[in-house]
Amino acid sequence: MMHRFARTTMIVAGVLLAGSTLAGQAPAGRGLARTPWGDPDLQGLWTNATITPFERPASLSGKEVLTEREAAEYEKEALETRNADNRGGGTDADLGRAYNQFWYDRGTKVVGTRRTSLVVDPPDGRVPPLTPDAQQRAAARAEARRRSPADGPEDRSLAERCILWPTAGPPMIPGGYNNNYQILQAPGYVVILTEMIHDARIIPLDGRPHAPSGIRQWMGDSRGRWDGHTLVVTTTNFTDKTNIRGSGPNMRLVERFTRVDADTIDYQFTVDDPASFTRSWTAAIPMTKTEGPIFEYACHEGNYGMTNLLRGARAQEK
Amino acid sequence: MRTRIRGAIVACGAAVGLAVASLAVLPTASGQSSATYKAPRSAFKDGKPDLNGIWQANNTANWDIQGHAARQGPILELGAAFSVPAGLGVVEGDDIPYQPWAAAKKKENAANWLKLDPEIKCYMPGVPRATYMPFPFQIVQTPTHILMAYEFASASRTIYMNSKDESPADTWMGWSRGRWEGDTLVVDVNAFNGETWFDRAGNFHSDALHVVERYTPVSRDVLQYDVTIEDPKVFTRPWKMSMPLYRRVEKNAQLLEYKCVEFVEELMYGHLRKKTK
Amino acid sequence: MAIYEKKPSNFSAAFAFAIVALATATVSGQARNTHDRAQPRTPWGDPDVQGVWSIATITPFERPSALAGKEVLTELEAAELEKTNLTTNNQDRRDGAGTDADVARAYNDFWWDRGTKVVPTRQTSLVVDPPDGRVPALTPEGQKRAADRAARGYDSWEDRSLWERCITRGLPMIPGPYNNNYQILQTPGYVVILHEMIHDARIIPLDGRPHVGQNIRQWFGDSRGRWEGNTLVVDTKNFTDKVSFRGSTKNLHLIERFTRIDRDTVNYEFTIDDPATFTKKWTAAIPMTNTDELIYEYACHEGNYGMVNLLSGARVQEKAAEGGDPAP
Amino acid sequence: MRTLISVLAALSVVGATVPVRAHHAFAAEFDAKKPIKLEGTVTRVEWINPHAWLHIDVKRSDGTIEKWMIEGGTPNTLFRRGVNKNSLPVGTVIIVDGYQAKDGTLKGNGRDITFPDGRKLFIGSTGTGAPGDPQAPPK
Repeated sequence: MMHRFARTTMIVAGVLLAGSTLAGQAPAGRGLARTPWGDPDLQGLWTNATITPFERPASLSGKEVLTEREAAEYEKEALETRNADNRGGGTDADLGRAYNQFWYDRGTKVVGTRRTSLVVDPPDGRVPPLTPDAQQRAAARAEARRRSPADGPEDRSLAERCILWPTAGPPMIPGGYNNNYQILQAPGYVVILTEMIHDARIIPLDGRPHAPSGIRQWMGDSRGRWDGHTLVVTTTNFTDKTNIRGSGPNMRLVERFTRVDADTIDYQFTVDDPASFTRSWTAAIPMTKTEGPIFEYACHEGNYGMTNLLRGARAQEK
Repeated sequence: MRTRIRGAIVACGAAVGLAVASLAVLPTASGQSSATYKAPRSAFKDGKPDLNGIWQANNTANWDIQGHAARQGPILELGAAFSVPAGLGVVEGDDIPYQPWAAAKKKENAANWLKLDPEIKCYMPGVPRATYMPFPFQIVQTPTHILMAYEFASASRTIYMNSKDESPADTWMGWSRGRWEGDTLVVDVNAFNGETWFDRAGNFHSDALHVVERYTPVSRDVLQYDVTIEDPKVFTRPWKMSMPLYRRVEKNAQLLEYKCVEFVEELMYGHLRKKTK
Repeated sequence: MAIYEKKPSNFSAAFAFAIVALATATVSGQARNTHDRAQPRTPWGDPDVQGVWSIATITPFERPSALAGKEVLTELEAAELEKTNLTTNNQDRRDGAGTDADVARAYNDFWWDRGTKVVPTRQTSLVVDPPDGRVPALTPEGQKRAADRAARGYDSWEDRSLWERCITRGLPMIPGPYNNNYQILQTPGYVVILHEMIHDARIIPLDGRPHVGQNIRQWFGDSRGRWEGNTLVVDTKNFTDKVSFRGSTKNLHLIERFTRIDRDTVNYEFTIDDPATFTKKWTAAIPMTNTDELIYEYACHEGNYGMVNLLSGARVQEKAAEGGDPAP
Repeated sequence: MRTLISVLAALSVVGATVPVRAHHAFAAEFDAKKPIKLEGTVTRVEWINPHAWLHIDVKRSDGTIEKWMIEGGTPNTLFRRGVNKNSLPVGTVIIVDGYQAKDGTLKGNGRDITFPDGRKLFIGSTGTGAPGDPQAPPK
């Protein structure tokens, strides 16, 4: 599956762009930096902000890659339609835009491949259907949200509760703002400092086994290894509340980090969770060198929003 | 303004970098080979390694000897300060071979932790729990007696070296007899009363508990601690725990008192306090 | 009486020694030179005071007024006292049945172990200074505290003694009715005294380190030891204000001296220096006698049914006194 | 200088003044006005500190069984005399002469515990005089 995907994209990339950004396709790290102890060097500050949608929109069905002109048009349109300074569209939509555009930082460019979705496998660019079990779980969650939208803090999302940012990973997916990551390396370790919500994800590379299955963590339990020039990170032991588009606690997440040039890491992840998805699926997201720095994102400490939201719910009940 | 912020952030980033660097040089327990380390000898000139010192485990086994994720603590008001830190566990294979009835009892213990855990009442913690509570203990070693003095509840026990004496009755801290196997202090502990637990997760044993502890110096400041647990009334087979114990290297290290009786009197006797009118 | 025969088997040896050393043995530092050759030492050269020691004795703490002016008993008198004691203090006696005095004798004599002998010096009190063998008068402040203590009842555990609460028997070491056993262990830089009652391991550093900070107040204070010739001198400060020896305050400075005067005897002396409580310093001397007994676990709090019974008894009696439900 | 006689007279007073206080105030726990005399069968002995507790079943005249707990002293003194947890086996019949707890529950202090034939417990040897104890004195 991966193989087929790689071959297809290689053709596309070969036509459209010299110097592919996809994993495994880069020249085997020649000219790329290595750490003093010989590991490929992924260190630096990176952002994965992009306006390329995660899944391919229905309107682009069948179209895997944009032309340069289409891409430019798309970028221009996105600026307009996503502009939070836009005040049209009715009350709730306007409310949902929350605040001025200057607070947002979701990128202005499509990904370098001009693919029409970050999901690259299945080839339709869409997350595969949920299994009946996962559908049931999703329905139960929706029902719970409907019945008790704000009875207590646990009814709210992990992001609202300042526990876990849904896009900060793993896996790392572009979000509305602060899409910033710092990668540091030491012999035997790779550490990914994520701005959202201030997590230092420490990944051992020494081949140790995963933590006992009884230990469940919001961000799972990650183990890394080098596969040629690519860092491969396998993460398991997620909690049953960690939820990547419907995934369950037994999701096995495999991430690949390949530095393809001084300013780009090709980042891909594959979600393997038969209990939740009818097939495994993969997304590819370039990480681009950014200036930084990573700022403190103290979330819970200033989470007036939770108080306001619950107080509002209580007031409405009366 | 911008510069100042940046300076602070850079410092912050440097701290992360340092933390990463220090991760890399942390020795792992398996990396410390007792075969290559020769401990200093006892001042008693009996040729035995000198285990004197103040030691402490640095893990969360007292919360749960098995692997466990972090979880909320039982007292709402204590919030994050007294919630439960995660730990990889210290049990070999992470599996405790309970008999079926005992597995059910363990669950019940965990569910009623606050009511049932003897630690909460300041009872002496028994062995091996005393070793890995979050308190230091001091080893006082002579050729015939090795005293283990624990800070928690002023508990202590004497290890009688090469002794055949039996305990006259059941006890909280057990009856300890020791011997040397090379540089390893091997302690056989029995005569438990069955009232103590292994941790705050409800792991327990009966009065048939038999503990064999092994203390092996693996570097100047680390003892490797391996324990075999046997209790035919509760488990289907013997099982093991192991962990490093670290020396408290502070120059002024000393055991202070943790006489917790007075901390639990209101809890235990409060209902008998005279009501003031 | 057979049960007593096992008690200090080495009494006669200690006694013989006492006759020889009577004049000098009770004052610290004086016995030192004469016995230096016999002084056992640890491999690293410290005087060796290790072993299990008992401080059980029937010699009273303070000299009874009936013996005012008499510092030392004759052998004959000592023997007579020991004989009388077996009857007067036998807890099996039941005269006064139905009185609080009989209840206070608690249980049969076989549970008790308060010793059967006077101290080898035959001194008539354990207090040796002041010379009248009595604890000096309390200061006015000390008297007030003593009155407050005496007024305590049974409202809660806080009114009860630290021993009843199973917290500690505290310092210094004084003879009690049973389990008068202490094990001394030594390692380079430390002397450790294991108290059977109530399972305290008192760890005394000898390395000259300073006392802990003034804010750290402990039931056992904070002890620092040093060798003065063959005598171990231990200074203890930093007591908590919740512990009190005969009225002492948290500023008590306790000085203890341990001198091994023969194979079977450590002479133990302590001096109480607490100007807020006592009008002058005072000193007691108690021989510690070697025993081959073991120290047994004394888990106290763990089985302290007595505290519950005592408090619930008080509550029931209060109710009865108020004319509520009579005791069941 | 005193005469020997006067000193001995003084000594008898001395003997009575030596403190005998136990771990806690028994007179606070038990009621001098509620003397008890029980014959019971030992069902369990808690060899614990600060005080050992003997559990006995006492048969009342109407045939019902009362479960009493009887408080003793520190077991450690007995250990030093060779007594151990097997020295007072379940099933042993004892006589308890003592006082009931002030709170009125079925607890008493074993002010004087004997065997039915009047022999004292734990006296005279490492044996106990208990039935089945090979060192028990012949009946």
